[in-house]
Amino acid sequence: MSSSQIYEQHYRRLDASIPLRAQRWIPIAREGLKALFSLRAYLALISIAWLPVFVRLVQVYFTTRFPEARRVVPVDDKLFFDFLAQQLPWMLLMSAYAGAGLIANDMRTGGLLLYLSRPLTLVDYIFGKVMILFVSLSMVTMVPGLVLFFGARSLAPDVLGAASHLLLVPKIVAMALALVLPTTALVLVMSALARSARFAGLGFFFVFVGSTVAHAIAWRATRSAYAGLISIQATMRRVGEAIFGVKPTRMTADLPPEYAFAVLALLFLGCLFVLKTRVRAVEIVK
Amino acid sequence: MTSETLSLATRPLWPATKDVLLISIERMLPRPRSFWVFLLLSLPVAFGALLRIYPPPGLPLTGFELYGMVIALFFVRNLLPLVALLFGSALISDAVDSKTLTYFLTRPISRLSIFLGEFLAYLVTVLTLTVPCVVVTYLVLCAATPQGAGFGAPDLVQDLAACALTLFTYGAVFALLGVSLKRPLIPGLLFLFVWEGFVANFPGDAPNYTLTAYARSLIRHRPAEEGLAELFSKFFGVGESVLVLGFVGVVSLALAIWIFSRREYVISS
Amino acid sequence: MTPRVVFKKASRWYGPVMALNDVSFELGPGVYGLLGPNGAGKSSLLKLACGQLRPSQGTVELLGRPAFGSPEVFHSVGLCSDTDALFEDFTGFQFVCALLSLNGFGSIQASRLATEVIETVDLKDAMHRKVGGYSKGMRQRIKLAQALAHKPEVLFLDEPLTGMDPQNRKRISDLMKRLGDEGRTVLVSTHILHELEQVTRRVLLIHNGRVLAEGDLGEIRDLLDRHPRSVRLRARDPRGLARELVLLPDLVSLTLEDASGHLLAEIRKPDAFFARVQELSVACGVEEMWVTDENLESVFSYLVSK
Amino acid sequence: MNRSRRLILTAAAVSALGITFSFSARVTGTARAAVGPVPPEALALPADSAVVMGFDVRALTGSQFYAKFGGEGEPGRVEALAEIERKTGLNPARDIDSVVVAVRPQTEDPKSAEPALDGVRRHRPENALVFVTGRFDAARLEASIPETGKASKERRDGVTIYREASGKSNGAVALLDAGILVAGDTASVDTFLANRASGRGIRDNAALVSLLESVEPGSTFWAVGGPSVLSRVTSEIGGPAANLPAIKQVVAYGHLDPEVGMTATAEAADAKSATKIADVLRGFSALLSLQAGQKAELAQIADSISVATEDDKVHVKATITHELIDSLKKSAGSHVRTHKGVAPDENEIQ
Repeated sequence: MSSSQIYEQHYRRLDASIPLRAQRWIPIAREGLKALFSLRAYLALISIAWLPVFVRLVQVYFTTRFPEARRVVPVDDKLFFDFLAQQLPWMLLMSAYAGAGLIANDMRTGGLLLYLSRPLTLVDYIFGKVMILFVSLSMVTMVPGLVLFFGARSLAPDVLGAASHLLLVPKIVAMALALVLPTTALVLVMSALARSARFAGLGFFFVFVGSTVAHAIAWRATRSAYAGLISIQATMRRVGEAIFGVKPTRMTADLPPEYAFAVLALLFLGCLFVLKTRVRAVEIVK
Repeated sequence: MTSETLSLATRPLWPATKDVLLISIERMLPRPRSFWVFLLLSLPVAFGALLRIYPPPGLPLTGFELYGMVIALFFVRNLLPLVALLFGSALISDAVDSKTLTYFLTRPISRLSIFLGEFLAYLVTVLTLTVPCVVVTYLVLCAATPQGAGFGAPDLVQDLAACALTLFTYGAVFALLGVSLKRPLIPGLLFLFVWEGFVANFPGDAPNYTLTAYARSLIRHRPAEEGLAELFSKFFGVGESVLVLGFVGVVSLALAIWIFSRREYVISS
Repeated sequence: MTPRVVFKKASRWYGPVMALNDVSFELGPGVYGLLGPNGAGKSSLLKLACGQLRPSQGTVELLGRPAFGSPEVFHSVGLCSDTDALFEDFTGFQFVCALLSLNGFGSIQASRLATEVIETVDLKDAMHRKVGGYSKGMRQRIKLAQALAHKPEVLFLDEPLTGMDPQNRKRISDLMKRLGDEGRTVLVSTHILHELEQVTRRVLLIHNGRVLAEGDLGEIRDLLDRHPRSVRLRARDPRGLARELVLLPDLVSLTLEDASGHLLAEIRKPDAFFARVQELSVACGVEEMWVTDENLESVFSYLVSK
Repeated sequence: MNRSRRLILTAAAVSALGITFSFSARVTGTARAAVGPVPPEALALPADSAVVMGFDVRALTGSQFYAKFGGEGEPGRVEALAEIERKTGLNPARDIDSVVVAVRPQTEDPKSAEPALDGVRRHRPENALVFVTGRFDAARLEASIPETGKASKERRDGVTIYREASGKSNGAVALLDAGILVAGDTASVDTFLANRASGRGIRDNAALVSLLESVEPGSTFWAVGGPSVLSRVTSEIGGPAANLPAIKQVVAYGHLDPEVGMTATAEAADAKSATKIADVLRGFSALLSLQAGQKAELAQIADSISVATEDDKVHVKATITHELIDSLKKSAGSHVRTHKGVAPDENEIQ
């Protein structure tokens, strides 16, 4: 019996000699944001979302002229908490507008393959996309929140001028992060799961609104504060309430903020994990 | 090849509509998006089952009251308008996006047939997804309770009609958005959450100009309002609500058909 | 016989962009080629012809009726568009049957016609597979099948051979020829000249939205051959290569670019030139070759400038 | 098209099965379905109700009868309704669908039964519970309550309860949901709410249920009464009725279109008593006929009333056409005009 050489056939790792650049996600984020900022509708959405800042600033100015008005509309931590909480609908709309197509479009058109045929890793790609949405959502939450703070501080130095009030800056940033990070991750997961941007955007709304309504029903049925854990909105609000130290709403009054924070953190990490496993350049057709 | 072509006349409306309907249902219903929507719509079933298996101590509501909350808050007020936005706004624009509209436009059928067929397919699809979820939710929450499953049977049928009307009206409105705008999602969401969400709970006559105020009036056994809605929400008679929703739906459909019939769709590679 | 497709001074613009400018022609039975470079206005012309667009000016008639807003003509018209769009979740058979049902055929008749046309385009083995899983060539063929299935009198085929292998190209080209011979009107758009040569000699030349010429393909071929084409070459031994190429009879000029080491040749008979380069490739170390103007664009520029 | 067809058929089958199951549960009585004209939601009315009556306001306002006669009204009444609407946002004709009233016998409460200042011990009116379905503007209703007395608001298990706390009376109003309102004395309202939570109620009173089930479906107005209250009614009315034999139970119902029709069946103690009651009624009818000379319409009314006995039961049927009511109204109007400033004739039927 004669024997012949059998070659083991397998894929071999390519040892690229040129090291990868350090901040490889930057071009993805930069180009994505550039494309968004060139859209009039995007700018319009941001502009509308900034209107409440001016309304609040007028409110603060009013209280400096008529200090007795502060009894009705006090300039305190709650002002900034309420402001951020009220920015939520704009953040959701921005998520659907700017985030729904971020991955879905790439996966539908094969654009992902183009990205990954460059010296980029999947993590770079995802991080770049996360940054696009993070910046967009911060533009309607954190940035206006900080502008409101510094604007209010300069308008009412007697109320917000003390150095201790500078603590509001990390508070605003922390609550904005609690709003923006889980939302960013969730929108990107929906975008990765759906092939159409429209479906991704609506899917995100389905999950967000669905969890809020489910909470409303569960709360009415059980009157248990822990029902709040099923609502993304309620957990965000509870975390915000804890950060700013404001009185919680009756639906979540007894919900420990640590639990709410844990839910948001789990949501964020879970979404990142799904993103990592789901985003593939090549779809296996069975 | 012998010519088997038919005489040169546009096909009659209903047979053509039926053929479009059959194709469109097949393209709408057995799709992953329908599956996900069905999963979301059947959440109350899981919720109800959980409550029945592990009833929380001192549950203050009867099964029928819980069902009332689910149908009013979950279905009619929130999820069904979203379902209508998802499927309704996609009616023609999905075919434009997927570039398959040309297949319909190059057949001997009127554009009215195409639109009606697609809209009927939408209705069949969303009702196929919604109706079993509502019925099963009702059974899970009400069967074998002191009141029994028969207690609210007429309400169940009335609620199904309310769901159908809600889906019809919102679907028509979003179909109108879909044929008029390139990106109907954000305007649709603005309509649902800014207009419908806030204005329905404004004082005075403001709720008269929202659809949700009429849709929620259709649920006779709705739960008591809470929060802002408790102060301001307005309810209308069933007849008035049906009339208004029907009227808005029909007018939106007519407008959508008019726009679709006149519009050119430039579909290119 | 009355012409089936009639363009009378038809123009079409999208906003400020003119896609088609004052086009007039008539098509009777037979196969016609619509030839033009990318962006010439071929697709717009086809869309106007099959009623997907309204002419901004002038008229377009299909089977004696205005093409836009006359859905009844589609009993006798088929379109294979250039978009790669199908009902992805349908099988090939279901896809063709569904569209036949829209033409008013009952299910039995639709099944028969669908099977027949699927055999014609050689997709019988894959007819019960989802079109979402079809290869590019198969997708193209099923698109063609739906356009042919109801046996239309007028067929508009937009780039019908894209993505097909040579065997199927031949099969479909033969089919188009046969349809023309049967007395149907077939308008085939393409930017690849030799694809047309296999099917028809009657062509409409379109460029920048204007019909430049309407006539026999042979004349256009001649025009092309009279128009010298430029070829750029890079070789290890450019001087040696130049020495050999100068001997070719149809060479118009040969330039050696010292700075880059490239050779620039202007030729009249490209086939002979390419064969010779092939022979010399090893000896002279030909590394790269670009045909700098072998696209229709340059031919048309040439025609326009004439 | 097989996949979608399968899905549609499955959905249809599940839905049809579910609906059929619900309705069969209703029919076979395993469920708390409506009892006669009493809607399921009102079944929590106290089991000890002696008289239950109801009015289908929707049917009334939609009737030709209402179209003919309902629009007219004394200016004072219209103003009063407008005032109610202004305060509560409630327009009864528009917002109320149906009303069910349950009258309970007075509970023996020593405090409430104390003699009045004049030392005479009087019968207090029966406890009554009014169950209303319709559309209520909760916010305006609430706003209107403090104007009429001191009221406390309480929310319990999704139900808003307003209790009058003035001390003069002990009324309560409960807004069960946006479509159901229950009002009455505090004890009855509490009983209703407790029944609602426990699933008890009017079904526990088998006698009343059988009476309710004999009401003709679709009646615009109806009333049933059991012995506990009725036995006292005749004696308390006084006058000629005091001599009537006691009525054990009564079922009455009627409609308004195309003519006003009413059917009442009273059950007396025995056949003899029944005949006596019938005779009194026939006498009343004869009295009307006698006055036909003065008013022709009275004869028509007398003709429209038929009285029959069947063992211990008395059946009374009356049918009055809209035209007859119209002419009665007209003649009454002219009569009042003729005798301006003079008290109406004692024979006049208002």
